[in-house]
Amino acid sequence: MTNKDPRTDIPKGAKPSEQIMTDPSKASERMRAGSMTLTLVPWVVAAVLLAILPQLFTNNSALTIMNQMSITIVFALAYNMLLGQGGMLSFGHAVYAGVGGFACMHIMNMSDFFASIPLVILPVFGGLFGMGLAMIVGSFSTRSAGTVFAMISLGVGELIAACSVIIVAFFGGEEGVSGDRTYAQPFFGVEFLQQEEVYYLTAAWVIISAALMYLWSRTPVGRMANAVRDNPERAEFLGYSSRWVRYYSFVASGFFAGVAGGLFAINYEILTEENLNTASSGVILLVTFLGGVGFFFGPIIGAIAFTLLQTVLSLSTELWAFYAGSLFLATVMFFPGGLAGLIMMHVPAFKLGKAGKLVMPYIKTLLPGAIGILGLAALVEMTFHYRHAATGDDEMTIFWTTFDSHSLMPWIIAGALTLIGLGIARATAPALKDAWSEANSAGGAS
Amino acid sequence: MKNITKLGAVSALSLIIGASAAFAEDIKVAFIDPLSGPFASTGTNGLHQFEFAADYMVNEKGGLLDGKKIEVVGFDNKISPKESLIQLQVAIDQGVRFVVQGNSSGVANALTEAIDKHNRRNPDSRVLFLNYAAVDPALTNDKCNFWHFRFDANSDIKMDALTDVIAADDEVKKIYVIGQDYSFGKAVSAAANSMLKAKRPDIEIVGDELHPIGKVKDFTPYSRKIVSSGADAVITGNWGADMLGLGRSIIENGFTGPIYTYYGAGSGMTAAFGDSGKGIIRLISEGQVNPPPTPEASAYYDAFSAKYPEGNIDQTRISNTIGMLAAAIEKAGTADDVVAVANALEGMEYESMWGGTLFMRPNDHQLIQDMHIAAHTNEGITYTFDSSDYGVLVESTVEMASKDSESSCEMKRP
Amino acid sequence: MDLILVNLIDGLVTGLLLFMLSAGLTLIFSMMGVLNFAHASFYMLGAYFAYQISIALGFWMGLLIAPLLVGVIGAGVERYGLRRVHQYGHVPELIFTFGLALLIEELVQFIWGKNQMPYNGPEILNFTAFAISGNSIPAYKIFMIFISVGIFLGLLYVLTKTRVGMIIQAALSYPRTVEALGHNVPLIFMGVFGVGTALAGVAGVIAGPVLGTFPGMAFVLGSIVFVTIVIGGLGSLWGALVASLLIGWITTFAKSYNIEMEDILNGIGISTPENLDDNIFRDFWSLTSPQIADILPYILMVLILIFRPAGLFGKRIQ
Amino acid sequence: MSTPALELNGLKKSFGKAEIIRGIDLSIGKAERHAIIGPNGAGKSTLFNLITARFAPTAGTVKLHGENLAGLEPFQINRKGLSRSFQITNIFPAMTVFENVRCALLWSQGYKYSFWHLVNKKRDLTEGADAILDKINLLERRNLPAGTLSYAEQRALEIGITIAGGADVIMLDEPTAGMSNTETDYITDLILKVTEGKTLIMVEHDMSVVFGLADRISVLVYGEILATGKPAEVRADAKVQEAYLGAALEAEH
Repeated sequence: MTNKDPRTDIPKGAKPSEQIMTDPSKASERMRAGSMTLTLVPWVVAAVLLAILPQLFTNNSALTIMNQMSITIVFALAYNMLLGQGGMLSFGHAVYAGVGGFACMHIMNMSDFFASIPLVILPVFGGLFGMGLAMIVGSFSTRSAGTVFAMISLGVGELIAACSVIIVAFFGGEEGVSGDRTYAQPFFGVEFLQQEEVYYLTAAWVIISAALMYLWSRTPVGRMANAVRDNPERAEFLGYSSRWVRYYSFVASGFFAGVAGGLFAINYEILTEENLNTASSGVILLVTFLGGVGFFFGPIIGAIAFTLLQTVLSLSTELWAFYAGSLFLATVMFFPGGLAGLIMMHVPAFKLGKAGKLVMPYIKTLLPGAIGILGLAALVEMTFHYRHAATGDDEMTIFWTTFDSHSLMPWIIAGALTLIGLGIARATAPALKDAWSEANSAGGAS
Repeated sequence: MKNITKLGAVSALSLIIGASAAFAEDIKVAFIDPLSGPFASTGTNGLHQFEFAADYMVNEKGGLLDGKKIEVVGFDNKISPKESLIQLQVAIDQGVRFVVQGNSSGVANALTEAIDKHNRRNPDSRVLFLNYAAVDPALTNDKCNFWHFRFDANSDIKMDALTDVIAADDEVKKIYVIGQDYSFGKAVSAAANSMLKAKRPDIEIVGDELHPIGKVKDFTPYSRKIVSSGADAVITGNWGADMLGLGRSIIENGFTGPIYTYYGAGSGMTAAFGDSGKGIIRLISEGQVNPPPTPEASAYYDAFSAKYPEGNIDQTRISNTIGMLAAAIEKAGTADDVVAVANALEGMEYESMWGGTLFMRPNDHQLIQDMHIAAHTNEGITYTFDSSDYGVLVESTVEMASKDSESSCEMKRP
Repeated sequence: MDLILVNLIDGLVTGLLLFMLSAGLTLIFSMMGVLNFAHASFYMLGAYFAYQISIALGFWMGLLIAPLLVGVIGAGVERYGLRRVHQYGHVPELIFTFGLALLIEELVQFIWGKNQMPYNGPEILNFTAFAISGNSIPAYKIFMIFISVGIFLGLLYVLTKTRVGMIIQAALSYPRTVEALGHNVPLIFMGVFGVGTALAGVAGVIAGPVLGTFPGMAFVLGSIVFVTIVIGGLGSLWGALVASLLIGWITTFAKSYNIEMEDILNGIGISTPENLDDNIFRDFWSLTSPQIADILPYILMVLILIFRPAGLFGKRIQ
Repeated sequence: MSTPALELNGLKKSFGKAEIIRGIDLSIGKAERHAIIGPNGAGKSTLFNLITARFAPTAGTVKLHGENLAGLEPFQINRKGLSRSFQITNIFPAMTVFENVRCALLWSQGYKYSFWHLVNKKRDLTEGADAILDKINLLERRNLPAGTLSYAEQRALEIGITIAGGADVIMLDEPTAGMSNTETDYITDLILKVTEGKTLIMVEHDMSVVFGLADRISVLVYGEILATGKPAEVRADAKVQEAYLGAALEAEH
């Protein structure tokens, strides 16, 4: 079902780094040296950025949210090892993260053992348990890809999620299992009492895991995962068993999912049924897809965007899920490459040195478009407020403006903003289209 | 690329968090419960009741400590422990010192542990956890801590009161216990078994079973067993869709005896049971709505109905929570030092407008109060639920239920 | 013994209800390859529409109009959403339906609020058809059985005896060929999607009063419908029927009889360990069949996929 | 006499009641270039699929260098030194041309399921792949996605993938199908060049290619081998003339 259709599943150019960073005319020697430095740059920048972020955002909630992003990043990258790299659609991947996390919680509660290890290595245990489970499940689920794999993953996911309330000894029932991370052996004197210390631990693990997963995609088995995804039969006639290639990808993905589970355990010090259930598995699918499965860094963007949606947007509006749903529909309908695909679309224009030509048309179209969409959102919020707010409670606040939702004026303003904004966007769209093709065509005067 | 996105994202984040951190004057109460998703109705209704209680009982009467107002801020935890912990952190950063939560003992458990750890690790920003509805007995027993106060009766207390009433009814010979397969369902089942055995050894428990929580589509097979068992009464701790599904199915398949429920009213359930539940559905709860216990309560309910015509006051403990918190803050003379407020709450006796005296037991922070058994009916109802003709009418009352019950709590005080 | 008969009837009702959902889904799935996660959402829409219509025009008009509305919405979704996404492949299609399910749930909450709706069956069916040793069988259940069987027979007739049915059956197995023969496959897709969702709508209309009409009703059914069609075999109407009934009866009987794991294990010669309370497998030992009734279909599915990936009646592994 | 590179004994295949391959005995020597010709529907591709275990035979055996291949999976057969191309172009379209060839090299270079080597850092892989690209004249297309190549280039790439693993028995299924004359000549030269010293078994329709390339030819008609022999012998064979060449000639006129 999923990976038999070569035209579509994976957008063309699934390996951005190679395409972008190598110049076809150069000899392979120079190319290797060049790509080495080029590949290192984003990692260094990311590491530096992660290091200084806490200086910019000092409050605990920002740290907590950034930690949540980091965990989601690791998990989404692990998930993309299956979906993007290996063409396997899983509906139950949360269980590997969950089981890894539960194992870490149990280790936290083994006071003697836990006191003898530094907290920083705990995610390794999570990874090992996630990997162990993946080895068992993978032994029968990776025999084929497509629907069979997807449905087995769904079934196994449901089973293990159901076990979480039945097998109380390991999963702790509805209350889950909790522990205290500070009982670990201090790591160079750090006891991880404060959120900031946990932040650095998590950030370090994100860099390490992301780097390892990136490197994995450059190994023989990682390369063959792509080959099997695109054309399992051809891969078989190259001497590789599709099944075992999938199996190794699956096990590796299970390991990193388990690492994400371990990081979760450290951050929240509690694991519950929600870490295993199908909703979590579905969320990670959405996150990965939103970011873009065709690019290594896609899930990273997806994780950041989704965490913001879920955690921050839900602080502002009860309708966050409505907007999230709309965003997913819009993404899948108009940008199937995800947010990463959207970004990478602009690479040719940059390479041609014509990206500048897009700036003005973008402003002309996207700005009114954004205003129109915000106007639409305002209308939605006002309708919601009108319908569901308490009697007499006519005042509402959106976009830092407080007004009476039962009077006509705000409706006219919001409606007009929507119409005008979207109208202008529509009117200027052809110009943007022209500019786009202009910016993406090689040569040409001007 | 990702770095730019991340930068943008984080600045947006700080903007939003920063934007709402402006009112430091008010006493902020964080309401951490589901406001979206399948349990949103209970959560939203609870938030309305809290907001209303704060406005009506405190703010409109001039506030506390020379005019400070109580501001209830809703945080959507999507009934997820993980989200609850994130929202807790956000709330604390916004200067919140009091957290209220009630839906799901799992979430309550996560919160009470997290708050205990937070208060230990950050003595400067300690918070209190006012639990208004999570009834897992463990929270005031093995898992109790100084920062947690429970304003609802725990499931053992409710069962104690319920079995008192059942024990007095000689007609009841056979009882069927059914619940959701998780800690609370198991606690209800265990308590029913042990208490009935102690109070009425002649009653036979003809069925005692658990079903998967939130997964059962059709309760017919369970109701068949209940009907076939010849039970005179059913006890269930089910809530939400599981409660309604079970109740409707049992009635539909021919059961006519009483169904004693913990959560069989409000949140659309009363309307959905309608005529079919009349004389069958019973509710064990604190607080009395019908007949109205005091003129004060009537005035309160009228004002609430005027504001939320579709809302119910199905959780009278919410106004008790706000009332006792306000009293404790006044007594402590501070809203910032939560230890002082906690000390004021401990052992507090409070006259509730819903009738009776409330007593916050100091040894385990469990509120002791009157328990009522009410029936689902349309006769003699002053305040209906769910904009229907039906409501719950108190039939019998157990005063200061389980006042002297045991608790295994070993309270560690700061 | 009497209870067995009652359980057979109850299981039949559950199974037939499931069939109405899985019949549409299996057609859609096998024809378009779309794992339509929003299928149960159309079921929910059916219930809500019928509730709204029943307030004004009564239950019967709801039964008539609501499925049509749902079908039209379904066809619209195919025409203006899925068809666009189809070119990108199956995973985007899946995400599309995923997002759609989310959106429909939110929309339903937006319009009808978050509480359960007091949607009830018609007064005229509000009596006990017959009772078997104290267990009453409501007339409404008999009505549900008739509607479901009627729909099955109708569907079978259309698929096997009409020209449209022939084309659809051919398109199930050889979509390319059918297209090459000059049939308007996109139109067939839209039609099948519309009819499939309308069937889900019917299921919603008649199940709403029994199983409850609330925003979570789609989620509760969600994945079990997939399980059904996978067990039955993709694209097989008979498979969907057999699997639906199988699941209906398995879950009903598992809930009705308290079979304990301990008895089974003892029965096959494994003795109960001493000090069960300290044993790490204690929860496993104390399992009872009602506890796991609703996950039995998943176990069944995994086993079938391992040993017979095409499903019970399936001819191809896609 | 040394063991033949490939030996088929009584090979049969039925789909339902239809017997497509009806008992084939064939022995192909080392370094021989062997062409299998026959009219459409004769079962040539089926025969290929039987040899490479894409289908399981109904009866009979396939031996590679004297070793029975029964029960082996395609990837295991490949590892034993038999590599094939397909009638319909079968490459990894989303990968670059270079990547396609490099993937084909991985197993034979001994990397197996390694996750401790980085492919970019392995000189043997890069140079090996570049050498093959050079051989198939696709070095200039090295970094393009394979799906964007022209048809003839894709066929060339597929041949490159097929030979990259260093297999000594190469099976090509209609390598020049659908090509123009110049393209056909180009591919023919290419095949000659890359199969130097290897056993080649090919199915081909284009008689000029067949007679230009093959050391020996087998004529397959209705699932049976009508004749096997040197090009001149086959051309002269009356049965072949009658059953196949005649028919083919008639069809052309």
